Amino acid sequence: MRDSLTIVFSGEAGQGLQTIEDLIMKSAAPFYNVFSTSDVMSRIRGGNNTLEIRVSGKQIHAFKHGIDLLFLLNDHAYDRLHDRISEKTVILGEENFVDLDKIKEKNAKFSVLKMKELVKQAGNPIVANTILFGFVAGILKLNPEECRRLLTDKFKHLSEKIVTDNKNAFDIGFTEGGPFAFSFSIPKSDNASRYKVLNGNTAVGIGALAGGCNFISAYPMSPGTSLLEYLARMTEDFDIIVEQAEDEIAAINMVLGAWYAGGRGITTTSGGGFSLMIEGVSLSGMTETPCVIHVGQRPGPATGLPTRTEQADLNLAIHAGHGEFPRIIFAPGKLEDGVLLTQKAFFLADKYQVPVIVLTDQHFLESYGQMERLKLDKAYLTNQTIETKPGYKRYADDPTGISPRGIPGHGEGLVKVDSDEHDESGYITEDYKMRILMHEKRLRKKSLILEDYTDPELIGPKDYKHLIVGWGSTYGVLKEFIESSLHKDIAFLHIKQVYPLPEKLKDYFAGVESVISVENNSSGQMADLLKLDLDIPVTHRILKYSGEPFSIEEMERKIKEVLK
Amino acid sequence: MRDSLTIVFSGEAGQGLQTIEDLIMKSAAPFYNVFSTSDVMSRIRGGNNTLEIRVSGKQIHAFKHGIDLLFLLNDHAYDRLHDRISEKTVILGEENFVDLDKIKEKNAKFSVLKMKELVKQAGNPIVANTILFGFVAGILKLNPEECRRLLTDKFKHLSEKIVTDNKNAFDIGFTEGGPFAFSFSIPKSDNASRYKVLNGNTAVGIGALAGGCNFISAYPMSPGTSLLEYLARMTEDFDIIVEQAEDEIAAINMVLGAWYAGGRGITTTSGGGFSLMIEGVSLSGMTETPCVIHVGQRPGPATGLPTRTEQADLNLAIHAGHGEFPRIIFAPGKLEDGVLLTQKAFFLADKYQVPVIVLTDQHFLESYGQMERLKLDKAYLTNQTIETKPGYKRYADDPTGISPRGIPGHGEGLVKVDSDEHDESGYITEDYKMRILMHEKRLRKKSLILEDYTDPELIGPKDYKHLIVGWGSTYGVLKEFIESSLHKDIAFLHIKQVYPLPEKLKDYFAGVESVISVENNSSGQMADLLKLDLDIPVTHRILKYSGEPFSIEEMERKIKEVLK
Amino acid sequence: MKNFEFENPIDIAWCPGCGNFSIREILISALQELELDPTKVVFSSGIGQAAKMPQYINVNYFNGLHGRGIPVAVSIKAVNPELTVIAEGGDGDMYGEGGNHFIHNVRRNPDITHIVHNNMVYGLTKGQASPTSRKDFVTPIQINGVVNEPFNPLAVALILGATFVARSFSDEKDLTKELIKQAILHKGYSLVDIFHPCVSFNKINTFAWYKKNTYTLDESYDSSNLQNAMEKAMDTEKFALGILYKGKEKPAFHENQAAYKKEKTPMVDRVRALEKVNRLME
Amino acid sequence: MKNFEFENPIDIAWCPGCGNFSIREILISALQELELDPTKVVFSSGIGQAAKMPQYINVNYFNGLHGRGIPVAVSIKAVNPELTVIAEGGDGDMYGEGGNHFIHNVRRNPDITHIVHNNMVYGLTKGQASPTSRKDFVTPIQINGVVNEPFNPLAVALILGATFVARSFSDEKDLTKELIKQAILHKGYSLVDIFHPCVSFNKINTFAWYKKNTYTLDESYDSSNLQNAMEKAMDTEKFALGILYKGKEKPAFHENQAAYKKEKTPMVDRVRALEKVNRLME
Ligand SMILES: Cc1ncc(C[n+]2csc(CCOP(=O)(O)OP(=O)(O)O)c2C)c(N)n1
Ligand SMILES: Cc1ncc(C[n+]2csc(CCOP(=O)(O)OP(=O)(O)O)c2C)c(N)n1
Ligand code: SF4
Ligand code: SF4
Ligand SMILES: [Mg+2]
Ligand SMILES: [Mg+2]
Repeated sequence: MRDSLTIVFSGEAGQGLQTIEDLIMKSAAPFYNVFSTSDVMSRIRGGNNTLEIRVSGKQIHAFKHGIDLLFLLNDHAYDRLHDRISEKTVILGEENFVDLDKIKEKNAKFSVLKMKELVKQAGNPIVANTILFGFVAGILKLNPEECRRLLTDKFKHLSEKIVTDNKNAFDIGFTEGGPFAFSFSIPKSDNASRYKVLNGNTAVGIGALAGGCNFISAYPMSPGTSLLEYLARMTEDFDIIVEQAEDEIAAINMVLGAWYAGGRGITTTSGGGFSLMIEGVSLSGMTETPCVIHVGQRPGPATGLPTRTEQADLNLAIHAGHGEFPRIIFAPGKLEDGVLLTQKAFFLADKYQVPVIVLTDQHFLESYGQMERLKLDKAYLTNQTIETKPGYKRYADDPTGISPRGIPGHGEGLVKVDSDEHDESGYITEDYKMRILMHEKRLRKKSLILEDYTDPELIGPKDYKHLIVGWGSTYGVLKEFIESSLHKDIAFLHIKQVYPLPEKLKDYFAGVESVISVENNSSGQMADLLKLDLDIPVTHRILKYSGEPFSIEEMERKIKEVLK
Repeated sequence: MRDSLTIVFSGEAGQGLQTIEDLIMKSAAPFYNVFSTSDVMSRIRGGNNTLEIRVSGKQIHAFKHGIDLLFLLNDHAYDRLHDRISEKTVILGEENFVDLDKIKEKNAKFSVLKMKELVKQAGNPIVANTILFGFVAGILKLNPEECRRLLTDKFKHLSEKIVTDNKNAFDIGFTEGGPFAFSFSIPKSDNASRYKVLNGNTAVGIGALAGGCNFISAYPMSPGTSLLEYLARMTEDFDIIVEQAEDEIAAINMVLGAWYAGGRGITTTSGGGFSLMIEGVSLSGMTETPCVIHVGQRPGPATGLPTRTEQADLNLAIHAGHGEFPRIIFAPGKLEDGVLLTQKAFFLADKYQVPVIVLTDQHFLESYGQMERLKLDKAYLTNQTIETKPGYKRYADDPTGISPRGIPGHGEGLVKVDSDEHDESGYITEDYKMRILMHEKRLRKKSLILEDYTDPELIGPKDYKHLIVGWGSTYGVLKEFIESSLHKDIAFLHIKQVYPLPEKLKDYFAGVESVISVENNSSGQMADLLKLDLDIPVTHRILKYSGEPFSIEEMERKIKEVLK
Repeated sequence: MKNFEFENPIDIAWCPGCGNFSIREILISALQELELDPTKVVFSSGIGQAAKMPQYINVNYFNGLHGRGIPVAVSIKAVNPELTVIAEGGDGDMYGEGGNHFIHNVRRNPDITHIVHNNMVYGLTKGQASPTSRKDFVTPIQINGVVNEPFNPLAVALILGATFVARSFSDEKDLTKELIKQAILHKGYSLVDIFHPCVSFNKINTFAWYKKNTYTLDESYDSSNLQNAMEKAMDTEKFALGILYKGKEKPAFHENQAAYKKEKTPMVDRVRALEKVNRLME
Repeated sequence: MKNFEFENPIDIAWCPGCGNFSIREILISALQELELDPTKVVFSSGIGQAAKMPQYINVNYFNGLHGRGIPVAVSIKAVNPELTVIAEGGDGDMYGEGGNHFIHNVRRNPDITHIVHNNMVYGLTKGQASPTSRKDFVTPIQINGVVNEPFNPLAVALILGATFVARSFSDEKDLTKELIKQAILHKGYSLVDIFHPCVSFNKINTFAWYKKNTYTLDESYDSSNLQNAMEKAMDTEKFALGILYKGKEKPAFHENQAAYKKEKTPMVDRVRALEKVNRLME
């Protein structure tokens, strides 16, 4: 029996891979550990998109290169996948969807799946994906009753006929898939029902709600848009002001206005849009107006690969904005991080009056996985603003660097905020001494911020000789690597608050033989930061910048190479 | 006899300090070494502005804190200068312009200068500044005939009466100033006439012309605007397309369009405007379209101190743009650098097809000094573009990383440029292998660029024990410090190409006891870069971030502190 | 005077003789006469001479980035509709750098008053052309004079559906005060474009020039008629002063938000129930 | 066909049934019929489905950033006026993100043709509202429907002094071709706004909707009259197709530059005399 099954669907944009993903993930999750990730082109129809769903009896978190079961949805669906086929692969599709010679090359098996006929049998052309769902449900021996209920829930708002047709289609697929159950059987998980299935986007969205977010203004940009869509869907239930801005500059300035007036705002974008917000980030720094910015990274420069993944904007996030001022950057790795770090982002933005960037990437945002059902901390919802008194000074020179923040209309004071250098009251100043006072007041917050540092997560043996460092979405593949690794002397440190970094982080590296940084970029931006800020010598850099996430097999190979 | 004289004029915005500066600098330059620097408020009228002119028998380049001769132009002109007064200072002004007790505190001398009366005597209220010019000319024993000729040149386009009134005013001032000549006499320079007087702005402007610049598009922002004004004045003589853009985003995109079509464009701005250009910088990187960006730094964050100086945007310049791509950054220190580095910026942008940033600051741009009369290199004017052939591929995978660049309409090929990841022909691609090929092609240029590295300038003894590192406008004060220093074991290394840095730079630091970085920012951005990219341990950082340049006295004190 | 005026004299960075001084005086009287409470009034401004205005009024302000006064104003009003929100700046600030926010916020109809000091020049940066500079205006950049078609903010606002569009001249003190008061009282986006001489950098469009080239709309003018307004706005031979257009009030930006459809409490005063968020993870 | 068409079939990333296909066909014929040389034609585009157009034509292109097609086009034309320059993109690209360039370049009057594919939606990013989306259009962001006043690009262009303003619908092939040809021939800024259905994300403004809500201006329409044009542009009950306005040609942006006043040689072909620069240091 294998421990995990990798099922891939390959089709075109517009063939509804997302529906398949949704149905399988939801129905399999109560019994198995599941993880899914998509590879999607920047187009609405055509091209080639793939969906990978992994099912296992134990926790899984990563993209797997090798395919166990491949469903071809059209006659050009095979082309980009040849590398991922082995003698263990079973390929399913219409006869004319493959070149049998190519498959033979890999000693893979091909099994004809007459989808056209099955669809005809089902009597409705739009249920093709439900047949595939049934097929997989048959293989995984899912409870058909539960699956049919899921279909009812999903389609009942359309029409009764559609529900019936889908159930019917499911049954056809279930029957066809059944015979494959034996060869693909995997153990069920004993704790899967503890988890909720969601993707990174929803995790960040829940985190924003948990952080008290009541304002979002953003300009659409993949992969950042989904957070805007998520909060738009939540508008009615959670009282959020949602606005699509005319551009990213408007978006960040609106977020600053919202915080100034006492709201808790966020904007969401990707690298290109973030580049347009840089002046606004500097404004947040100077005026000490909090803000939260979600940046979903994708490969650059410029438009790059809009629907693929990369981690190359850490340096930009650290240095965004002219002039010098403190900031906080979080990079969630697992879904729990998505929720908790985003929640904390709002709290810390408010507490330290600085811009907080939540730095994710396409792979984190759009992969589905399982998350513990969290109970959130209420403390993070409390506003840090004060009721002002007459003569209130917005920039009072508090020794900590934090001047109590009032908001207009709440109290008897006036709240005067300036992007020029200003005095304690918020008036423009050109006095050099005042400049130094105010600049140092702002800069003092950099070390203060570390009091709330979010500790990294150490995975693996305590007495490690080699330490892998990662941040953001490489969490999944590195965790899976460590948990399945035979090297008992390797551990993995996942840094969640990537900036600023505290001295105490050095402890993890003391006496270590080698430090391996793993990053989805071409230079090793985290490795550079560790060197610069903490004098940690990174001995090896494993970098990938093709636009794909690391696969588990690649990670095993590369780490072996590096440590040999 | 002193070696140098520091004359300060203190008045309001609108009182015409620039005219005084222009007249004195031009008339004194043939006989003395001169340097002038202003401290100006961000307003058009009122407030307090000061102008410092230094005159010497040997080369001088820096702001001096201590004042020898102070002219007060109004009753609040003294307030900000109290710190700069000593027993050596002579203060001139109307009786009611000072509080004699304050002056006594410093044991300074006060000499009444009845400007109102002198102006009345001259018979024209607008000639006050010419009286002051005459006064200083008297002290410096300048040739009155030459001075009168200068006035004629300056005012003849207005009216004959104005010329006569000014000459008359000059004579009045000259007579009044004469008696002070003895106490302020300084040796004349024997080589001053070799030099041309200009400020950094003009130097960068001449460099742009020498680099073949034929296009500028910019949005006004201090201190970047003057370059736009300079090139606008040159439009007719040098055939330059000049356009004030609607915003900085338009400006940089217009510059990219100009280069794409075969022009040589530049834009000019300050930190805030540059922040808006970040996405465009990334576009330049991805499309490999050259561009030249002049960033005149001023204190940030945000609006900051619009008319003051800082060097805090080096990090932003290095990391500007989402995604990863090479770039070149120059930081002129002396006026010759302003010309030569800007010229080279155009050449290298063209040669390596990368964005080139010329990073200056307010102090460099607006201070006047003397520069060798250069003869420029013609090679830098030659376009690096090719005539295309049919089937031309804009991004041909040349092993060097440089794909020969064609321009539309020149040749039989088509020039296809894309901000998405593209193939060799410039078509959008989503192929991972092609992505890697193209990304690595671009990234390869980073090391190639170093073949044209502009060497730093080493000032001081060859067998130094301590090395000061500086970049940009600290050149002047550090050069003057070294040249006047008694410590014979200290040298100063001025880095002109601040990014990327070559390994060979390390040689300067080998075996050195201490490395002192001197920067006008709060963190030591160059020190960080030296550590990160070259493993050079900077032992001391001398930082200033008040908005003022370092003064020569301060530099002496701080270096003594650090080395004791 | 007190309230919106300071107790003690303040240092104002404008040039003596600048039209901005009149505007300041007028603005303060308008706010006083409306009996507004300074703690409930917020100015949002950009950067420029005009944009320094909030510094010189005893009021809340967010003096942000050049060109970005409007987006900040819009969100302030959205999270706390109980505040009176005024976005103020110069012609370069609001129509040049901020042009995209101008056009799209007219469409959005936020309940803010938009005051633009239109001196047809960039003052603070020393005399470059602004979008509203007239043709042939010579500057250090436009050395042969401006050639671009001048921007017509009033006509653009009208076309994009603004329901309150007015123009004034800083010297017309009573008129200007009245327009500002009405603009503040009007629900939704209201534009008050105020001509004023820049004595330092605009030697063409001087006090006398404005006197000569403007006239005040009289009683007979029907400002509820969009057609009339468009005609007046398009007439740049002689500039009409007054309310060019006051149309029917439409729902304001914040009123269109789902969050305000059910209840009126400002967002800042609402408390999020964390249990509801926890439930999302069940 | 050849010339602007490829020798071999190409992979086009648009959805089957999308109006963009017609526009492509039309555009290629227009360019062929004008007998232009592909090496002398440049497209500048932003990002979006519409903005992918240059990829599918055998021509020079600069496919830059979302919203920034116009500034790039303007400077290309300025440094080499011998090129025919077309800026092309979608409604979001050109009127949303690029709004500030749109308004200020109409004023600048560069000699470029501006083609906007107006599907009243953001296609590539999957169906959010665009500035031209009609009220009540429901999207994943505008969950209760669009509330902002739709942007009226034609009226705005007219007000800012455009001398060529036209609108078409992708299905009106002959008309569209004619408009594009005329726009290219017209000196100065010319706008061609082309309606087209987005079959994937706009289920309201469908092929049938455009059919029903548009009509073609007939011979009797006098397109030299600005007043007429404004009226047509403001009528959004039923959208007029055709040349709404063709006014007298004005000097184009590059013609106003000092560098082209003395001589016509493209900037790219002029050589700087370094001696002249050296003289500046004497
Ligand atoms: C991003 C950015 N670009 C440019 C500037 C420089 N700047 C400051 S004020 C100003 C123009 C001022 O003109 P206007 O808005 O008309 O105001 P005025 O001074 O005439 O009242 C400019 C360009 C800036 N502060 N920020
Ligand atoms: C700076 C920036 N912001 C956002 C995006 C994402 N983006 C790409 S296309 C697009 C909108 C496309 O709409 P439209 O211009 O109408 O073109 P269509 O796809 O409808 O033809 C957006 C928002 C981007 N590429 N760059
Ligand atoms: S520069 Fe012009 S607008 Fe600014 S304060 Fe002076 S006169 Fe007024
Ligand atoms: S998404 Fe819409 S506009 Fe884009 S190609 Fe598809 S149908 Fe056309
Ligand atoms: Mg102005
Ligand atoms: Mg569109």
